[in-house]
Amino acid sequence: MPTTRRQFLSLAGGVTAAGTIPIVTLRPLRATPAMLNTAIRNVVGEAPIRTGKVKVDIPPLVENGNTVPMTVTVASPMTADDHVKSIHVFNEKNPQPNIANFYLGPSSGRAQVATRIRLADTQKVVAIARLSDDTFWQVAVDVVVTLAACTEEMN
Amino acid sequence: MAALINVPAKARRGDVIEIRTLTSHIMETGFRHTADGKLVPRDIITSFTCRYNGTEIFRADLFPAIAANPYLSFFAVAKESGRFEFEWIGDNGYSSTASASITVE
Amino acid sequence: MPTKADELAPYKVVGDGIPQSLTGSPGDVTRGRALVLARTTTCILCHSGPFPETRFQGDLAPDLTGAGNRWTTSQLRLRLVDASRFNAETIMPSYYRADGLARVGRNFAGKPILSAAEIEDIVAFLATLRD
Amino acid sequence: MSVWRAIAAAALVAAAPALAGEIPPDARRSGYSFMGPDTRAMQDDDTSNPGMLFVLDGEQLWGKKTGSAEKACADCHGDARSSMKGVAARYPAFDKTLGRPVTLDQRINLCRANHQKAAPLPYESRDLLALSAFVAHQSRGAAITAGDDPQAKPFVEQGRDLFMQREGQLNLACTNCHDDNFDKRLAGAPITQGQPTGYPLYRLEWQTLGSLERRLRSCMSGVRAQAYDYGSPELVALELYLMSRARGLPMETPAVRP
Repeated sequence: MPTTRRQFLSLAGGVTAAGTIPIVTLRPLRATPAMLNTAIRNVVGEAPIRTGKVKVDIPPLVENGNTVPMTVTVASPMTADDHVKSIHVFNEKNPQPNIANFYLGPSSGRAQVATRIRLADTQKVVAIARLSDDTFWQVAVDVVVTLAACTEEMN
Repeated sequence: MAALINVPAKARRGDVIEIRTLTSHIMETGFRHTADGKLVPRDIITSFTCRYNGTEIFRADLFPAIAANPYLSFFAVAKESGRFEFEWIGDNGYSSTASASITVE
Repeated sequence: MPTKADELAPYKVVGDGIPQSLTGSPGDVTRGRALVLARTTTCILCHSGPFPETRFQGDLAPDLTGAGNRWTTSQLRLRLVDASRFNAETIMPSYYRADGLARVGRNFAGKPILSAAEIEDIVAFLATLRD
Repeated sequence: MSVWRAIAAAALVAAAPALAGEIPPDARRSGYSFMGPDTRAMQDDDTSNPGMLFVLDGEQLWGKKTGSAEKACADCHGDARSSMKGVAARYPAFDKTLGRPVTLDQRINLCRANHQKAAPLPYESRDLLALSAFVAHQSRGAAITAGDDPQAKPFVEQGRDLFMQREGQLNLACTNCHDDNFDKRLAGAPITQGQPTGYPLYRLEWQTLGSLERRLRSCMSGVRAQAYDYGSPELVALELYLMSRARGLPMETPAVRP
């Protein structure tokens, strides 16, 4: 075996079966630039936000906005004296401006997190890192989302 | 309901290792409506925590913009042999846990 | 499902076109452009054209650039109404037809894909597309 | 010429020329080849492939006693890793008792009815998808051979006719896109050949696992046609034709698709 192994674990949990809700519609409800700004200020407060240090990797052309791979990396030595405390990710046009907050520290070793997100349309994604000296650094990326040509509808 | 956990079985002291988790959850946004106009209530995982031998080393707040069956990848410094414990908490009292052990040489 | 084909406005094919407006009046160019770009109208799924703001355009069918040079208004109208008259194998749907179709979905049965007014708006817009 | 050689030669002749408009065997491509690198990566790694969550659930169900017979799948079939290897690559398969082909989902429910004395699992339910994903996963890498059974031939033909049949308000047949226009783009989305190599599969659009029948039904909605019911003879015939059309391609269950 290589150093990586797979652990297949079963979890107990009261989860309803997925896929049983009839097809539904998303009403045109969107975060506004003001809501995005408020969401960011809720995290950052009045502190200045500098551009740099943060990188967001999203495929150049997203094949489906319902599941978009995203990796956020911050340039940091991740030492006790100089590390990333948190990473906050926001979007411009989903119904709600927040995507996720990640809390890490020197025991992370590397300031990089990856997840899969939903993006309702082509839009801007903003990632902000809070460093151990309480400075904030950000990057904004434009993401192009392919819309499905045929959607599943009831007819 | 299942979860997929990927933690190296072995590492050298000081190695930075990648941890990946994938868990079953519909992540219903709370913004969708049924054909007859009813709002489908929100049902998401709101929080994920990873502890390494009891100490929290990574935590995430999740919002409806996280895709169904949440996937998370993050890193940790292999300090000592022991256990990683994972916990997902969500709406409607949702809670689940998993763990994985590591040998550090 | 009863056919409601008789609800369609009558039209007269002359040569390779329909010279008379389906509604009796000319279409609206601005509305026509919006319809061509709307995914639900389906034009843009297969065609591309001089639409710099629209990122995703199809490539199954000819570019619409210069359509107004290539076809007269009368020809454009018949191509939209029933393209299968020119080529039985075409993948272009007949946008103003409600009969001779199989297993049409409940919500669409007995209706043409586009209304007479929508056809006229699109014809009016396509006629403006000149090289 | 020996009898065997004559049969082999006849088989070659029968297999070689594709029908007009059909994709020749060496040009057949899985939907995988139409995807971007990130979606491929998601499928390739079992610990990042969300379809594997369903395979895990299916593995549990395989060993769970159910129905009034108090039997688990494993009680008859043993270790699925050997007993189910290659099985899904032959489905839908002709059932002699019923005199018609049955899908893997229908086979699972026939087993439940006949041997486990259990109620059928609804189409697209998590348990049915999980079980069929677990069974089909045992065929990952196996070449598709569905439709080879001579008794299945009339049903393959029926499926082929349906594939060629124009329908819906948009008056389009499956073949118009998936034989004649693959590699082109419908708006921004590439049109594939429609080779069903990875079902049940995880569609990013659905954010869950789904069956080939669900996919066929959504294509039918796309051309604004009345979709056939789950388990209908038409959908089974279409599924059988599509699998025979994908002959030789390896199974990928659980695949990931946009």
